[in-house]
Amino acid sequence: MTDATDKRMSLAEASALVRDGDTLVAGGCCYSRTPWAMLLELLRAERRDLTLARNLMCYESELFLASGAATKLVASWVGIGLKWGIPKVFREYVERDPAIYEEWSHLSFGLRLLAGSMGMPFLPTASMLGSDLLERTPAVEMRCPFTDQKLVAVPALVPDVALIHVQRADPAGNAQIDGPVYMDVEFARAAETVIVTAEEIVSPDEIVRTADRTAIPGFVVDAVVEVPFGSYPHECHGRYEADFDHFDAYAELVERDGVEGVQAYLRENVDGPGSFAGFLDKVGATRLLEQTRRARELVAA
Amino acid sequence: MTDATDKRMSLAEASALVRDGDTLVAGGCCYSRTPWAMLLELLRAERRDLTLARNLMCYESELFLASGAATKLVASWVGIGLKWGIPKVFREYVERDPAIYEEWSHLSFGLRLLAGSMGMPFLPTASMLGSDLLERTPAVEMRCPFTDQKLVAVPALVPDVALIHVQRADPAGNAQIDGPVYMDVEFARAAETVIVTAEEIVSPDEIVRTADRTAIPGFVVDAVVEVPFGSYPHECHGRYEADFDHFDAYAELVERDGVEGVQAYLRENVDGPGSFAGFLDKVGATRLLEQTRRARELVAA
Amino acid sequence: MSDATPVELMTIAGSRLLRDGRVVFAGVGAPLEASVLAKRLHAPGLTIVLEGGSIGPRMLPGRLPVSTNEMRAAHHASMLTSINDLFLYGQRGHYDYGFIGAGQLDQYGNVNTSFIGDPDRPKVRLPGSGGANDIVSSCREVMIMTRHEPRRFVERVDFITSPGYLTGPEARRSAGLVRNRPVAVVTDLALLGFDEETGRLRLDALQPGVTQQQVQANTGFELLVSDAIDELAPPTQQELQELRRLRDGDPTDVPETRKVTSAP
Amino acid sequence: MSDATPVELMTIAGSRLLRDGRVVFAGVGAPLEASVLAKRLHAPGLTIVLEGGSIGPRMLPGRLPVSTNEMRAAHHASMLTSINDLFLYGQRGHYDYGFIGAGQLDQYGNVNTSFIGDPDRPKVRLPGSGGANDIVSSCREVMIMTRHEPRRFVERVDFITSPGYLTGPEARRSAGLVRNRPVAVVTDLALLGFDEETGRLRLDALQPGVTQQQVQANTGFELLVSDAIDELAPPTQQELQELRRLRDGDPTDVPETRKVTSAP
Repeated sequence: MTDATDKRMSLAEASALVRDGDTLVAGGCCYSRTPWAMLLELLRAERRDLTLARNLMCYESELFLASGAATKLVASWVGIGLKWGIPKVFREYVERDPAIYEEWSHLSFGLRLLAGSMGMPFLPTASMLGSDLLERTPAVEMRCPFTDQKLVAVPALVPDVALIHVQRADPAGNAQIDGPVYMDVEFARAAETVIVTAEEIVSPDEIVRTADRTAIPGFVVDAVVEVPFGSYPHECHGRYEADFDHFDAYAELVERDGVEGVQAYLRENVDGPGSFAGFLDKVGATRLLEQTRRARELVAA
Repeated sequence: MTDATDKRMSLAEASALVRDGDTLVAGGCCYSRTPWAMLLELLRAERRDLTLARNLMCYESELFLASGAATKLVASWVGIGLKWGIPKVFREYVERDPAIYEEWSHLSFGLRLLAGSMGMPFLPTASMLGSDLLERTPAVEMRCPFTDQKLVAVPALVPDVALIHVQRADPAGNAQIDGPVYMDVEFARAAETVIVTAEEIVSPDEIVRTADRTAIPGFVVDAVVEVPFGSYPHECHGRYEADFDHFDAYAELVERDGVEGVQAYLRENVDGPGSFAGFLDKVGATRLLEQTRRARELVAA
Repeated sequence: MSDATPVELMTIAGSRLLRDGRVVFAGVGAPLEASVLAKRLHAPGLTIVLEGGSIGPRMLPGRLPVSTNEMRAAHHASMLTSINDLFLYGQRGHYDYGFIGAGQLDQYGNVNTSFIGDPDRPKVRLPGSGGANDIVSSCREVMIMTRHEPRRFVERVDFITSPGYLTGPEARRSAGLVRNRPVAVVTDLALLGFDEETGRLRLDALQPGVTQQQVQANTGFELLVSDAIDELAPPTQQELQELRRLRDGDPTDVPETRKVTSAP
Repeated sequence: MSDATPVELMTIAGSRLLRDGRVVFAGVGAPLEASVLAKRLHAPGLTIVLEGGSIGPRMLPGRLPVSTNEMRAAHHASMLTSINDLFLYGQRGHYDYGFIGAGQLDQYGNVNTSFIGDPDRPKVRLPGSGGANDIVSSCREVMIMTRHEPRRFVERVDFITSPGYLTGPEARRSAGLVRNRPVAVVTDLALLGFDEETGRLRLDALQPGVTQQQVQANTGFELLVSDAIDELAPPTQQELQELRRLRDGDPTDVPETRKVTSAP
């Protein structure tokens, strides 16, 4: 391997690839395989004026709004999960200024990134036809040039940076994903810059042995960071289950204290520990091991 | 498993799902993972007026033309491989009547199937712009509704039947592919009827254990046939290498005898043996084992 | 089984609508529970698909997913794929049923999960479409499951997140929604269908012991009424036990449908 | 190395054009051999991609592929994907070089691999585009490699399978081909570039010992000529040995570039 293809760096170094004003897309889905460590690193680096795009968004939505990092969210749904409902502070922000949350249908959102990843400025779909969503997005109606049927054209989304968390990658960025791939492949292909965090960095030979499992080719990747438990307290398929107790505590805090609850959460989990490793220490080994045990119960056939 | 989800049958039973006049798409690519056993079975069943579509077509092109099974070919390239050049009888047929071979660029062909698999009547591309291919296909130029840039719209292709050969499938048709997937997933998703032949039929539990490797879901599949060496003399990734000696002999025969050479090949390899198993017996175990040994040399990391 | 809760009544009624050998795209919560129940009881060949990319999962009792994309939603699936592909199978027409919940819906089956009040100055911002809009725009037969309350059943939704018949079948057709249609709304009080001519909701059957008046009183618009209103059969003991086991039950308990898959 | 064959001369000259750390989409045959040679000699970080879905393969000496989609083309790849995805990475702009062969090409770099003669009554039907049209429509810098013969270098191709400059840069732009451009044609006699103003082929450098007159005599149209024509350096012993080992060599021999990947 040449130096040119070794893209390993630290979270802090990778965060320098994100500039104020960028449009970011974060992989995974809701509380699954979220690039949580990288998201927290951007909060720590105090990036500003970001647009955060994610198909189903969890409570990173309100961390980014309340910290002042993001000024706009693009998604098809924002909520922590069935049990906890819609994040309260997010709601407050959006009810004050509905324009900061641009809502798409789930597939329409995905097709915007698929268009970007195909190098096309748009893609057609049957979603959003007849709905009020259509009027509040840049999507437009169009006719098929062959059948004349009515369709919706969604414009490509080409994010400045994609943040992707995977189970394994080699130093050049060839990345493999276990379980559902969500929209990560489209995100990585569409974005101008791609930051991959991985549960483990493996040798190129390990990737070669299972090349038909590689989801993201190294040539689209700009940074590779090894971050075990990099999605925690969200889940990572096959590795650890989401920490619902952590969500419960967060939801309770925010229910009680609103924006100040979010600030308190950030102080305790981002600024206080000073690093993601520090955050994991705070969580403690016992808890991390328990979450990995629970994951094994679910993926064992 | 219920009877409803057990789709196992014989090659002959599966061939009854193909009707005269159908448009077929055959998976794999050129001489790789071709559904060869199923293609020969259709010749044996004397189907007629077929349109055979395949992105890169090997000498099944002239078997289908010379036997009278196909009256039209749709592809981006027809040839046996660099070493053997363009099939001679195919050339004779097409030079007599150029309309029987509809030529697309490789990606345009693939996007027609991707459109079909997405349930969309068309997809946009930058391929074929400025070329003479554009005028000889139903593709049309269009403008992006957002950027006004010039693009090509390719119409969806929804085949009547897709023939797909895979390494493994369960009785319900959940199918897994080792190595490159070529266009098989798009073919299977787009087609009205899907016939899967598999090197081996495995238990549903084996599929479940590696669910993120499943390429084709059972609900699109209509028939599952276990056919070891089902691509032979073409290759099957990780299982056996293509039999270039067989290709040499074929090419020599056709070079010498033209259409009659093709007829002789069919008599010897299709009608004579009477079944695909009979054909494999004719090839002989020694040869099959040698081809599997050669495949292991290539896939071992 | 008089001790069934309203949500249980609704879930069990929903499960009975799903036929064997079909494919159902289910939303998380009650639609998913109804689908799992159907698969365990009368439709072993039903394929469940979930938004996060999970095809054919079987739920571990006591470990139902809280979101459609998490590990518990992927448990024992035959295929785990991308979200776009999961939806595009639907847009291609491969899904027989689309089964969703609804925050607010109107007499034409239009669903709102975006805004209560004026979208530009909303009283309440709801979570958004998620996959609901895509499901109702593509799955062949669309079914909606929701508690039957006046605040949910409104004359006209504040915002159409997921279109039903819009203002009628012609409006739906001319909007381009020509591939599929809404067919049923299942609630804790009733089973509703859609009138073919007007596209309006029609009372087809009552949950056990519920009266037509009760249903109308809990509906914020005038319901059409079928010529012959059925009464739904009460939940059987088996249905109720199985549903409860699913939610709270012993996760190490291997379901029947899983056992028989071990040999081809 | 005076014993280099014309094809070897051409292949080695082609390999030198490829820079380290880039991505090349190579056609099977000489372009692939040039790419593999570059990777083994001066560009270890070059990523080769092949039409059949193979990303980053390393060829086993003596087992070069005869088609871009077979196992030998997938050997030691880092990623094996679908054909559409392989091409769409190109359409997205991820490939630095597109490197193809040509049956017939003209003064604007337009390539014909479809018909000799009138397409409606062809004298010869050629195999077709394959991926060539897509490669020249998407890869940032397009390079063509072919033997230098008058029957190949024609004033105007009978059929444009894969567009070069069409009739000039403005024609190319207005056809919508705005993302990329043809940059070089490598032959056994010369290295040719394209004149920026007219889009016509221009003689930039000669293979060792070849004269400008020889090149023109083997070209079926008038070539533009660079102000300062270079002479290409002759193949080094290392280049020639490596190329021959690739074609005929010991397949059990592990190349340098492979050894060093064993530890991260």
